[in-house]
Amino acid sequence: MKVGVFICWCGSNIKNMVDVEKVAREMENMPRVVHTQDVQYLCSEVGQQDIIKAIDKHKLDRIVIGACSPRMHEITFQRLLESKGLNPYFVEIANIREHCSWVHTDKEKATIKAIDLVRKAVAKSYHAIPLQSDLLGVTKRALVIGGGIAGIQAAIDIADAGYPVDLVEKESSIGGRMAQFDKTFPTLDCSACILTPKMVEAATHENINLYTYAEIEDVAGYVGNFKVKIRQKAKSVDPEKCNGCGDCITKCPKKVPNEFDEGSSKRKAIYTLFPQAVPNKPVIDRDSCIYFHTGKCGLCQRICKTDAIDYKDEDQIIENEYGAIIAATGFDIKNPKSLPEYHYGNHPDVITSLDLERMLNASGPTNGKVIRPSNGEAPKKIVFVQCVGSRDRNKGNAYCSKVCCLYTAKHTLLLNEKFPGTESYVFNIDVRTGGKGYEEFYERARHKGAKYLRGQVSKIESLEDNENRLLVRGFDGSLGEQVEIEADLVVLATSIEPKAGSKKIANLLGVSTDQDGFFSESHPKLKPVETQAQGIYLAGVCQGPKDIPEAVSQASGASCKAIILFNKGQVKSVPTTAMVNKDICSGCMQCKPVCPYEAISKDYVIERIHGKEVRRPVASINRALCQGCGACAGLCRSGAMDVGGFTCKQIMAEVDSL
Amino acid sequence: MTQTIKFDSLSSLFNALKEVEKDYQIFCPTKQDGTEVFLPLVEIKEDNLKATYEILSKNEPPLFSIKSFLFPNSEIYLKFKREKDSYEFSVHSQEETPTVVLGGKPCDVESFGMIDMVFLQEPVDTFYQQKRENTILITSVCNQKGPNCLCDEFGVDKCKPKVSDILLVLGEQTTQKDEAVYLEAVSERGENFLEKLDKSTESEGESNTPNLEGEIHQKDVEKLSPEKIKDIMENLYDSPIWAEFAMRCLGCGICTYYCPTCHCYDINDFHRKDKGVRYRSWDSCMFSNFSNMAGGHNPRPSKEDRIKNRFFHKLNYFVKQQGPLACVGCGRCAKNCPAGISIGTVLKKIGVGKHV
Amino acid sequence: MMQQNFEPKIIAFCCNWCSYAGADLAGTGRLKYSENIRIVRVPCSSRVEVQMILRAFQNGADGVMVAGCHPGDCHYDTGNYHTRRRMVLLKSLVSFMGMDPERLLVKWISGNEAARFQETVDSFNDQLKKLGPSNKVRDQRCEI
Amino acid sequence: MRDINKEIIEIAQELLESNKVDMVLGYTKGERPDQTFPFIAKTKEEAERLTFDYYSYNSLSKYLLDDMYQGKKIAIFLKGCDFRGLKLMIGEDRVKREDLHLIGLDCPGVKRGESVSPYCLSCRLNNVPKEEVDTKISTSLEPLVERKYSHEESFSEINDIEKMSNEERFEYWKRQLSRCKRCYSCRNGCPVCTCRVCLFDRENPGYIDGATDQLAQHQFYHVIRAFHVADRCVGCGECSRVCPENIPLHLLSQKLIRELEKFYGTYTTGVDELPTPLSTAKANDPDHFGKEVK
Repeated sequence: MKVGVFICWCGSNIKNMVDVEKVAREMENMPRVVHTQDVQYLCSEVGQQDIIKAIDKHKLDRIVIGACSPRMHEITFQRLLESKGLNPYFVEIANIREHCSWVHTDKEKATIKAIDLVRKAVAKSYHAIPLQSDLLGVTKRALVIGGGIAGIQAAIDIADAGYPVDLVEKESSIGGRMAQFDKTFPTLDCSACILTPKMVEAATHENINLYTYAEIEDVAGYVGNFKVKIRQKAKSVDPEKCNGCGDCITKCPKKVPNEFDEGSSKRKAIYTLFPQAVPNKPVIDRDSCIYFHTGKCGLCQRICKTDAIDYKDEDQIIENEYGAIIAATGFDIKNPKSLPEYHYGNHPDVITSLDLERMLNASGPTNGKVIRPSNGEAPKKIVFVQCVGSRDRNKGNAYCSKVCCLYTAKHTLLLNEKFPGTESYVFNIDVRTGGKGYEEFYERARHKGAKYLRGQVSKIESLEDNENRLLVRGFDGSLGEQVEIEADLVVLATSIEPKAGSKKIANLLGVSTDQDGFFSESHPKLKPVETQAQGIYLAGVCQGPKDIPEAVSQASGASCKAIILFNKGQVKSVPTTAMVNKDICSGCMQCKPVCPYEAISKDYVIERIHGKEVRRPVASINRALCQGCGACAGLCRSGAMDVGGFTCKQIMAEVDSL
Repeated sequence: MTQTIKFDSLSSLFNALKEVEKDYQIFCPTKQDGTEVFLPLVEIKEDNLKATYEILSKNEPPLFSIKSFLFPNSEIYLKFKREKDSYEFSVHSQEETPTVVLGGKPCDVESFGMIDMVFLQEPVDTFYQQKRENTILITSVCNQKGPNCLCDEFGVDKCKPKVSDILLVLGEQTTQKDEAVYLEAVSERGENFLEKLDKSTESEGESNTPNLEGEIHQKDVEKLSPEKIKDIMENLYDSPIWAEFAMRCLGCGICTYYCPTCHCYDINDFHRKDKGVRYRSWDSCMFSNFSNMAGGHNPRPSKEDRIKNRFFHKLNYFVKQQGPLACVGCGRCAKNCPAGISIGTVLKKIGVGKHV
Repeated sequence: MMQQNFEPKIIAFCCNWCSYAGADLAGTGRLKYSENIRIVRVPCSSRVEVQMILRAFQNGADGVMVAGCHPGDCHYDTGNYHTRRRMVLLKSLVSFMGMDPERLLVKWISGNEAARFQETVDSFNDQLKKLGPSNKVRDQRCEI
Repeated sequence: MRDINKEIIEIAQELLESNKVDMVLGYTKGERPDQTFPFIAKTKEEAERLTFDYYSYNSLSKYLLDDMYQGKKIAIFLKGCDFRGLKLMIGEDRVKREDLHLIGLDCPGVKRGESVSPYCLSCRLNNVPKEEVDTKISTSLEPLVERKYSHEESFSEINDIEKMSNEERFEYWKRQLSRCKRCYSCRNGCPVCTCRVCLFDRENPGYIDGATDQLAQHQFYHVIRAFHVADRCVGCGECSRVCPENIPLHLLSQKLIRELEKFYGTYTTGVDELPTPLSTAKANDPDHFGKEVK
């Protein structure tokens, strides 16, 4: 065995904090190390050439690299070894950048640590074993979770590429948040006008299969071969028979708050989410329906001409196999009740931006009229409060919700347009207008008379005057003094938060979530749509606050990843799988229940012991299923179970070398 | 010149020993957590003495043989360091101060006679040799046999063992029936030590050891003849009895580790980074990996092979090589084997010996 | 009392998907922490065998850290649940035998929690400085 | 009064004569009255020597794993704890139930020297369930311990050690372990240490070496040994019983059993279904490591 050690400067990134020459020199003392070298940029063409030269010159068969995290460049170097006819798992990487030079300040100590880390890697490399991956087939069918604009876009893209897609939506109609909006910034074109065509396209696309009023029940399997259980909630209306006439809805006696209008209006117990709903067939909300509570009523069934109402309808579990999954679970908005200073809930005229959005919407609760909920009159003076629950850990979320600045500008413009003379005051920390045409849009809003006050609102309270108006106390940074504004209406730009229940989805998918509950992408810069779980991709706000164009482009990106997977038609199995030493294994099968992938099964070996043939049980691994977590190896008492790339010998050698 | 000195009690003996402690490491038997152990004199407190006296007075060897003082369970041979490709070795320095082991029984000390035959013949085991020459054995004699004892059968004189430096006789074992403790030098090393002790105030000075009283020579015991047993064993190589024993055997190392005559060891290197040590530690022929070879072949794969090998070594091979049977009849195997396999049960099985 | 001159040796078994990534992120964010930690990369915290932990102590580690994903976030769904059971047991056994259980730290650190990783390392480091060198479980031959 | 030994012999002889079994695995008297040892009877005559008394502490089931017993029809006498151990082996497919004729005894408890052995105080199954065995014998021997099994009492032994300070505990075990000669009788005697090849017999990677002068090596061995039987222990106490140095090894197992119960509920190995607690882990297990570092 001949080991070559290469220490990367990473320009100054490592060199400034670690004495790379010293590290390289030290490694000469390690057994079997025949070549050491420090290189300016090991990942560069030049650096790679150095390695290749050394391999040829010294006939190296183990390569140890001191550089950045293996999570960064392991693939690069594995490919290099492959190109030289060496097994890719004969390269061992010591992480002396992220884990050393970048996090330490004392060059001497950092160098000692770097030496330890590289020595550790060399010690591990002695025990490296060759590993291969198998090729696995891919089910060329995608699942998209969430029927908002992101989900719709992703589904359409994959479908257009010619692959079947199942689109699962929790509500009774696709459309999501965008369907609630009136206009979109910065173009101010009608949200519905651009969304509905896409909704219809999704519904009618030959490759897209809609599951509305349905939820994800269980996800099993792995990239290319996911097995998913979908719960189709009972609609109580047979979509085949229903012609969507809507008589049942008009006749239904039971009224409940309409979530689509953020509760500012009422809907029936049998309902469609909104007029342009897709599919435009009603469902019965069994929690509010009289029949399901008392067994009486049954009006809808009686008047339905097509006899589509089916009270006996039951939840169904649909099982499907998919090659890729796209999560587009969207967002909720923070309920400002938790921030008493804003008086929300105590005074009807303190509303959220989404409430206003609905009011402005021609098909909304007020048919497009903006009113003071308290008395139905048109407001003259409106105060907008930005960053309600955003950009302040103590008030909710540390992050910026990103879209509020622009939609508030939009609101002031729309008000100014529809109801000339309304005064808009906007309290803001600062205005963020990153994005094409956004700054101009904001300028336009100000030009049209919106008054921006740089400062935060400290308190909102009711003015006990006859019109029951509101007093907004705040700070105006530009004047540098407290200001008080008497307002008819206060609009809170409340923070965007991950959709309720998205955590459950994340767990089902095996995707991790960040500290705010948004799904974690694989790499913040270079893998924004992938997740740590292969074959599962992200689209839209479930990954973090975005505006519509961003969500749409991410959706297309995610769908593209799925399409790539389908085009390849096969995936490489994980090479670092568990391995059984059948000579040692007792076949007790205690490891079986530990395996999350059901990759361990019982097998039998036949042996001759003192001339007698003995048939004894042993564990055996299905390499296609095994993902190499090593839970079995951690459990196995006799150490018969091991994990490629992380064998007991390798880890022990690492530990001993420290 | 001192032959025998008398102490009026065990504690006065210990006080005397304490005075010479600075020149010697002295070990005595006592009880710890209800278990018999040998401790350095310093660690033996007044309230241990009762236990110590019990152990000395009972006609049965202490739990663990004193073999480990001359042949430690594990001891370091040498240390090594690596610089680049050059290695630096240094022999591990041995303990210089002479050791005194008090409380071995005749069977135990006689066992050294056998280990000598192996370790002191060429090539000499210098580690053993050095300890052997540097250790003074104070043997507590017996005046009768314990439940498991086979000393008479194996020709060990429980009153006057051949291998010993000093004999320790308790008054209660003698015609005197008193609390006194007699130390009788039987070797030059012993005499020199006694002289040192004599200078100490505690001793009652010169005296003669009174005669032992008790079942000193068992009449009905026939002394086992090594030759005879060796020959009997010759025909038993393919006998089914070994399988019978093996079926009961747990395959643990108790018999070998507690046997005063077993002397197999294993040599290992322990190293971390660039330095390490080479050391030897006891090994047991009853372990499956004892005879495991690098290639994975094991010439004694089954318990049957191993148990057969052990008793053939004791009752046949050793006789051929050295003369005597490799057993002193201490009875520790009979006492400690969880499955009741002992030299006694084996002898019985092969039809030798009345008592057993 | 804090032994200032004493620098503890920490060996950390880090799950490749969370705590190892968290450590990487700490690097990317240039968060500073003690140099005393040496990270051993494992595919999942459940891969860590009890033997490895004890071996680390034998070899003179003053502290051993096992870091995995937060329960529910395991990249392999259930790995860290097993880690949890094993480590609970190991810790209790170790303390039952009087071998400083606080020298074995088990922590859930996700791939985004760079700050948490940094804080964990530093506080563990301080704690070990207070405890002083570990000599209860160390194989003395390592010093020879 | 019925003579249990007579009964035992008759049963054994019947089984052997009718060729239902090749051998009977039982007990016979040793040299001394306080010695009873494992005994294998292959013939009617040998069966005469079978017996059962307070000193029949050996767990016989472990023998079945040895190649010598492979493929033979064997009748085996079982106390409660032996039965639990055997059940685990059968569950893990190490021995074939159909090859065995189980003879269940309801155990009166066993003695260590003159006193009743401490492990019997924590016995959870002295009476082998009739339906599980092929032959059932109710002993005529007076029970040594009050059979009302009190869960808390069964752990009384470890409470004393838990009361100690950390340092005291360390010193206690240091004293105990430093006596260990690494004879492996605790492992070999244990009815649930059933690995074909034991971790400690592995040369590569070598987990442990014979350096008995190193406390660390003793700790390593005994921690791992206890850990590996943590969720498998049947409380027979063989580990402590066979130890010539009287190291109270069963305390380690008891401690672990109690910890397991405290967090994951009671599990009685050999009675409850497999898998054992360490092969099962649940999302809703109590989490001890979520708290922030101080």
